[in-house]
Amino acid sequence: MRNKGLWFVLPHFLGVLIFALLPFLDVVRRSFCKAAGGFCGLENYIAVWKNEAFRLAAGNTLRFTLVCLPALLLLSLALSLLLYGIGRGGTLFKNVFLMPMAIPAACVALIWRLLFDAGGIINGVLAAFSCPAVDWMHTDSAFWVLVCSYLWKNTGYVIVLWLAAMAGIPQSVYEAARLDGAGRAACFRYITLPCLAPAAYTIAVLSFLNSFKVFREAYLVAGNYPQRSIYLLQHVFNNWFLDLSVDKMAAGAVMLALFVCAAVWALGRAISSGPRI
Amino acid sequence: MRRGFAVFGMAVLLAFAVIAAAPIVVLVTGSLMGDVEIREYLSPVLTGAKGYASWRLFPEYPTLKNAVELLLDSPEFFLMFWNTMKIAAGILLGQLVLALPAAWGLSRGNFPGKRFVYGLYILLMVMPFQVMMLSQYLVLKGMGLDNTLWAVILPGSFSTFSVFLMYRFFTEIPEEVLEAARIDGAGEWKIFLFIGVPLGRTGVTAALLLQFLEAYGMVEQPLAFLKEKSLFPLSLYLPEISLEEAGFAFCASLAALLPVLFLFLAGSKELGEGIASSAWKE
Amino acid sequence: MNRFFAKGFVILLIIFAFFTVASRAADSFLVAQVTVEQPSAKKIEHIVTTEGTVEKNLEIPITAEAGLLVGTVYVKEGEQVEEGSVLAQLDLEWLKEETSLLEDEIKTLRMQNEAIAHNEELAGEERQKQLARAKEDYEAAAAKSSEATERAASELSQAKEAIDRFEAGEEKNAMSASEQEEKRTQLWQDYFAKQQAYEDALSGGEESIREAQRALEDAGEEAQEDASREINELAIAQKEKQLLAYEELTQAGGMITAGQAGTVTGVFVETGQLTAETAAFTISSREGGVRLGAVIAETDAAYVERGDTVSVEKNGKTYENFSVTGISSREDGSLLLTVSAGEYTDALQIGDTVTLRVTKQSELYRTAIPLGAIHTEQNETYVYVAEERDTALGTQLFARKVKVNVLEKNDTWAALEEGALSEDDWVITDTDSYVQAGERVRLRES
Amino acid sequence: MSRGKKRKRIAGLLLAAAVAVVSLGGCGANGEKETDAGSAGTESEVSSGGMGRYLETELSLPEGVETIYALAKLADGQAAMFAYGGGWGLYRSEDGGESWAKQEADDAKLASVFEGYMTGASISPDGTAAGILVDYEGETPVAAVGILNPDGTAERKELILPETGDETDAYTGLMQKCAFDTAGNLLVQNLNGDLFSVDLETGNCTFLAGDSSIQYFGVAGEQILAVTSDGILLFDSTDGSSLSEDAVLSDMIQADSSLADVLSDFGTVLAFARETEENAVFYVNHDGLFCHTQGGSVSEQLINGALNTMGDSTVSFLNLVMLDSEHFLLSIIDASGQNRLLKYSYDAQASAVPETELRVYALEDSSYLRQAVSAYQKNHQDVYVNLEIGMSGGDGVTAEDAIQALNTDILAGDGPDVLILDGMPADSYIEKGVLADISSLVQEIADSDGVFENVRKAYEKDGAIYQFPAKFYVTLVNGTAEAVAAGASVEKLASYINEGQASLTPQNDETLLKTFFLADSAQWTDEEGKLNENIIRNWLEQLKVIYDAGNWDDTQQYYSYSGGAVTDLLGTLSPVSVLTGEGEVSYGSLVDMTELLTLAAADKQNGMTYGLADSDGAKSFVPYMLAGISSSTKQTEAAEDFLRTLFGKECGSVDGNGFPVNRAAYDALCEDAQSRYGDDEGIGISVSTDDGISLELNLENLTEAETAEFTAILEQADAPACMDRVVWEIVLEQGKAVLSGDVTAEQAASEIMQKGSLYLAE
Repeated sequence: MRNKGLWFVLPHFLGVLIFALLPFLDVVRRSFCKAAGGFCGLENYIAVWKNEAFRLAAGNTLRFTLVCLPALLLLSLALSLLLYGIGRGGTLFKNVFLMPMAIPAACVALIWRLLFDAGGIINGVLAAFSCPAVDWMHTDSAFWVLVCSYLWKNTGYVIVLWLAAMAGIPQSVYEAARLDGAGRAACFRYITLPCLAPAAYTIAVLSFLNSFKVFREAYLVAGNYPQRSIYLLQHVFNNWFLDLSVDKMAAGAVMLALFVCAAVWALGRAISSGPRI
Repeated sequence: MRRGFAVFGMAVLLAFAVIAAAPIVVLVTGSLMGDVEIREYLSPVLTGAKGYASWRLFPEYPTLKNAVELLLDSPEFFLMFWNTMKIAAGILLGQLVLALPAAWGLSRGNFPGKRFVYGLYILLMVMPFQVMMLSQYLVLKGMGLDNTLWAVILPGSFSTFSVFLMYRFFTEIPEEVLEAARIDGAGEWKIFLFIGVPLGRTGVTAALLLQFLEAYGMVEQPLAFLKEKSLFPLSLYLPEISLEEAGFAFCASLAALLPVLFLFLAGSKELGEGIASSAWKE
Repeated sequence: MNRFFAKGFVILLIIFAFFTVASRAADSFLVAQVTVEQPSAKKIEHIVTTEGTVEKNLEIPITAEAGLLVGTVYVKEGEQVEEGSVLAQLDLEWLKEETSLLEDEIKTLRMQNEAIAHNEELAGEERQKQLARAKEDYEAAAAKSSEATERAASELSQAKEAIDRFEAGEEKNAMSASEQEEKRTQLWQDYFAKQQAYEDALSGGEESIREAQRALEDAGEEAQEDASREINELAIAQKEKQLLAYEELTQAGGMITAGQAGTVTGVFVETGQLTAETAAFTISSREGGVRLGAVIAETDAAYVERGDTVSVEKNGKTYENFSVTGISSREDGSLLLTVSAGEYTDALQIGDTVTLRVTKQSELYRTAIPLGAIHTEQNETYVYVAEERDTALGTQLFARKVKVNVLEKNDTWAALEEGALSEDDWVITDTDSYVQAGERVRLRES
Repeated sequence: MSRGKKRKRIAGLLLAAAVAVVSLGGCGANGEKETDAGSAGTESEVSSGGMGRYLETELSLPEGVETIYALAKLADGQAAMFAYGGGWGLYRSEDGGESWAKQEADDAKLASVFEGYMTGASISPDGTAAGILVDYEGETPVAAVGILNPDGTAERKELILPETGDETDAYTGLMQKCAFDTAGNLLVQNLNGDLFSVDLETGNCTFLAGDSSIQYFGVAGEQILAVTSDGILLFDSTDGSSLSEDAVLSDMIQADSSLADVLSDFGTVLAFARETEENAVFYVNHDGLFCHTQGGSVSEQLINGALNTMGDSTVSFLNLVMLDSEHFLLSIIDASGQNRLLKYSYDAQASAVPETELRVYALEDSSYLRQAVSAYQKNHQDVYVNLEIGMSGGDGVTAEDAIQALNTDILAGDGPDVLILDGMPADSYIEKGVLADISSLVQEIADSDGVFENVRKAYEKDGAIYQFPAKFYVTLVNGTAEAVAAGASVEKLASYINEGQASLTPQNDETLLKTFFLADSAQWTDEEGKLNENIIRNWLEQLKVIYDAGNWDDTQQYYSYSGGAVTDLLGTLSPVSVLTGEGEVSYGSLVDMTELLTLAAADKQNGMTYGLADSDGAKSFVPYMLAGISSSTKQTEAAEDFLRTLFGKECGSVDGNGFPVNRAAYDALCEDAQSRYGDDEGIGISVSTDDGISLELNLENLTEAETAEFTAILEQADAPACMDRVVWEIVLEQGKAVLSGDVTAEQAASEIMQKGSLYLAE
């Protein structure tokens, strides 16, 4: 077949070339030379790899992703299954679940401080039940605060995507399965799950990207130097930029990019072992 | 037992619905409260006084002061709102005109290097903004676009994220439908416009809504590329309102929230329908 | 598209558009409108205006020789006199005695002077002689000392030659070693002796010259100036003047006459009293120009000094070059200003009320601003400066508070100390509503 | 599809299209509106059209010349100057003033001819120079004219004034100004405003015209322009007949009466050029140089005074000479009384607005910075200073955002020229080579004005200086002798306060933390920059002890800064509270002479003393207004000039915000403090504390000894306090928690260690 579809992609590709690829190549170039200019090979990479702050941040980010992604997928799947069952009333619930996504970051930060501050509302409730107040933001519990805010913001949206995927499964398949005497669980395991697999990949990648967005709220509330457990990669990049150490930042970014691509590629292969990646 | 299961399901849903809606409720009630009342509830957080913050669902002395102050006394809010709308509309248009066909081209067409381009898009999609900021700024400055709204709109409209999303939904469309149209002699563009887009409506809407949301809440890009305050979008105005004027902050957040919410809810119906079902109806 | 929310979205956009315009209008309504001005280099003018009355014409004092007995006084206060009319008459005999007394005094003083002059001359000759003698001694000493040194010098050189000759000559090898040795020591001893003599002569000579010089200086000094001669001469001159006045009076028959026409405003002598240095009579005459009295508040005192120029204004017409002649303080703390004019103006009659204006200029100040711009708050003075700042709505004007301290001010201008403001700051001089630091302001639609 | 649906879709599309158009149009317009990064031009937009401007250059005076008595253009086009410098001399220049040749003359003869006080001089077109000499000894002043002919011969003629009939108001011989007109007649004006023309052979003067309100006069062509306080009177210079008044010139005087002033040593605010083209009068004042054709309704501005020394209001003008329509010579007297010669030549290419722009960036606004900018701008009219304030307050931009934007500019290559580094990551800037070495500049200032060597050494890193403060201050301990001794370290102070039941003067927790942080932070990090945990823990514990001993109520804000964007520093040392007994010891910073006077007065009254808080060995000072030059600047010369002004004596000697590092400025401040209350024995101010005790504090001039003692303390401080904003914020957060008892010192210290080392590790 002649190269069908090239004309569709070309204009967009040109734009991407200028505004995304060029900067990325510039970042790669910077990662190989010293801040004050001059080529220095892998020196930056070694420096970044040995940098204690970077290792801590990478660890935190990895831990955050491994905790949040599965939690988000499972929670939203469960809720979407419940919603699927209800049918008519579901749209109201769906709309309510979508609301968090619409709230701008600044308001989220505002509310976050009201809830989780040392003298915040949650501690007030805890005190009412006479359990010890937790200094949320200054202890390791800050990590869970971060996870909760991530789940709160993204669950609604992911539920909608799950519903969209489920709606894609024709009813006839279910009737056939019930005829053969499959129970609810069997239906779910053998029909719903496999059909949802491709959608799962999309949602996983989507949610992974949104996990970067949560940095914005963390920055607004806890500033440049938050508690150790929520010290993410973006904090490191930000602080390096403030210190003009652009070379280390570039090197760190390139390493992050390679790692994430590998992960996405692996995820793609694992979930949809079919031709489509 | 089945009844029990349904009731339990409903309870869980309700709980999560409450959690999801709670912040908006706080915003609404907060914007109706006077500063004195708010300070009374939130003083532990605002000024680090002793005791714990508390909240009331129905304000004791509801006043419209904040609303008036927002609507009449702060012209910069609206100026910034229109800036945000310009940015968001510009990016949406860019996406519609450029990203949509690109996604279709990537998912349906087959030309050499297609997989390479797709992999590249994923790579670029992943990079956090802080890293790319400096290099993008240099490119924009080279083109003389810095300190204009274009500096935020153009990179936004070429974001590879929405292409990836739409690509995923376009791959769902069964090949047979396309073959049938080709046999009827439809040209590539016609197929794309009258079959591809309608069938992938869910993916397109999802992508555009997410993109709108991203553009609406953008913070780093304007901060880096826009120097002049008269170009600043709303997202830079909100954090600026300190907690002292908490009431005003709630009201402003609510006002910033409503347009996005309406658009979201308007689009959510499309999201709900599955692709297959819409295919049968046609 | 869910129609309900789509419509909602559009409505929202319209509402926002409406409020964009409404809030812009509302905002511009609230903002204070100000007028601004740049600081300029100016001299602070202090103008003190006050009401004054033309009290009386200029009084001229008539003085008579002091210490004379008054015979009869012809005039009383308020009487109109012509030029030359008699005011009082002195007791002639008393006058004669006084004059003769005066003459004797002058004579004695003169004699004293002559005596002093005489013995001064003697002293002068005496001194001349000593001077001449000292000079001679000096020359003699100098000559003598130079001879002695020359002689010593020649002997010294001879001794030197003798040694040289001895060394070079054959005489030496004729003698035995010991004789040579002895001869040589003898010659050297002689040489040293001569050298010693030469030095003595030199210093001796200097010694004598120095003594002679000192003697010369002593002689040369002037005799101690005794000032008594000058004092006497002064006294003589002064007495002669007094004598002249006495003679004039006696020729005029001891009459004290009025220097010019006018009304007698003061009589300070009585019959049988001695006249004093101060004025015997004061006559206010029209030609003498005008005297005004005016009261000014204590605060203005700082700006009025003796000799300032004053402009006097009476129903529209102004008269220049009046000047302040006296300032005296009064019980209630205010000050009485006496102003008098050089040339005569008939327009100003006694008793008219006029306005006086004293203008005084300070030195040139580099930054001066209108007084309205200064604000004070518990001993801290500051001004507001309108400053352009880049905000969301484009560049707008904001009020910035700048601390200043005022060096000098009058009722319209204030001069500031250097450094706080520069020439191109826009100082807010007045506003239609309350201005606060950091608040937005707008230029008044003039 | 049903019609309903179609209509709905079209509506949707229309909507989308409408929104798009609005936005595109909107931002399209935005795209074109090119708003360059620099802010809009300053208010005084130069009106003199697009291109072409008169450039000002300062000419060097002939060797030895101090005072320019007369400047003129000769008939043969040469410029001539009659000046005094060790001896009188007439100098000629062919090249429009660049180089001067002295006409030889018998100096001794000249000295005798021009003996006496010269009140004015002028040079006639044919080259004869005439000077008016007045001797005041006798009761009636007698004037004479000294004449130096072109051939070098010179003679002196008594001025014979015409008889006026009556003896009383004869013309006064007090001659004030003289000038030759283009026809070569010498005109003279006396103090009463009478104008005479002088016959050079005989010296007798014929009366031309006179008006008592004439202050001084200029000559244009054959016209006398007599300046009075409310206008200009015109007379013909040959016969003195009065000509019709020129409204434009008179209005100018009425608009600004100071133009009529004769300033010190006879410079004037207004000067006329003798040369005229088609009866046009050229004159110069502080607004610039104007050409006014008589009978015309307006004066055309040739040179805009705001852009060069003409605009400087402290300058007064002597002579204006028009060499040709494109070159002017102007002799002036500047504020310090020095005679200078300026040349203005027209350059068609030079752009109307000053083209060199100097960008100065500072995080926060400050009155000191604004003063320095206006002082610099005044002396460098051709450079436009663009002051960029990072956090311009009010709109909540945080320091990080400002620094991020600045870093982007720097990395993109168009960073500012001068950086005020207070609150900025100066060390990383130095590490990355962003700052240029200014040690030569500092050395230059050290040679001219002298510099505090201890401060200089503190900022010298292997021979180079990258950042340097304009002002600095130290932390002092005020109290009894043992208290001062105890001030040596936090432990000693704490134990002193604890046993002696003494307490610190009242202050809130933040001020206490800040003061001790500035004093002690210099020695928290060891060589490789690692934070030392137990030093910090100990520090926190001692502070807790001190804070509890004081038990002041926290809510009261002791040191609130005054409103307005610009906040000046306030010393936290409060000797007055020690005087009134609110606290036995006071520990804090002292930032200006007024506070030193108060301290000296209080100590004298209550017998206390003060010393440097040297926190066991590390005597630290706090820099203010740290500045550096960007290494990538293209305006190195203008930037260095700006730093010279910033560190200079003029700015430094304004009291406040710390003590000037510039030694000359510091000495000037000391003198002022020693003579502030004039000769009387000082002023008494009544001081009352909040619980009503009112005391009389007698402020007196500082004595020599007191100043020397304080200077010695200033010289002891040898290390700058840690000015790192991030470390301070972490310490402040944890410190407050410790002081309020929520957290123990160990927890706080470990928290500080965690975050601090994270920050330092990056």
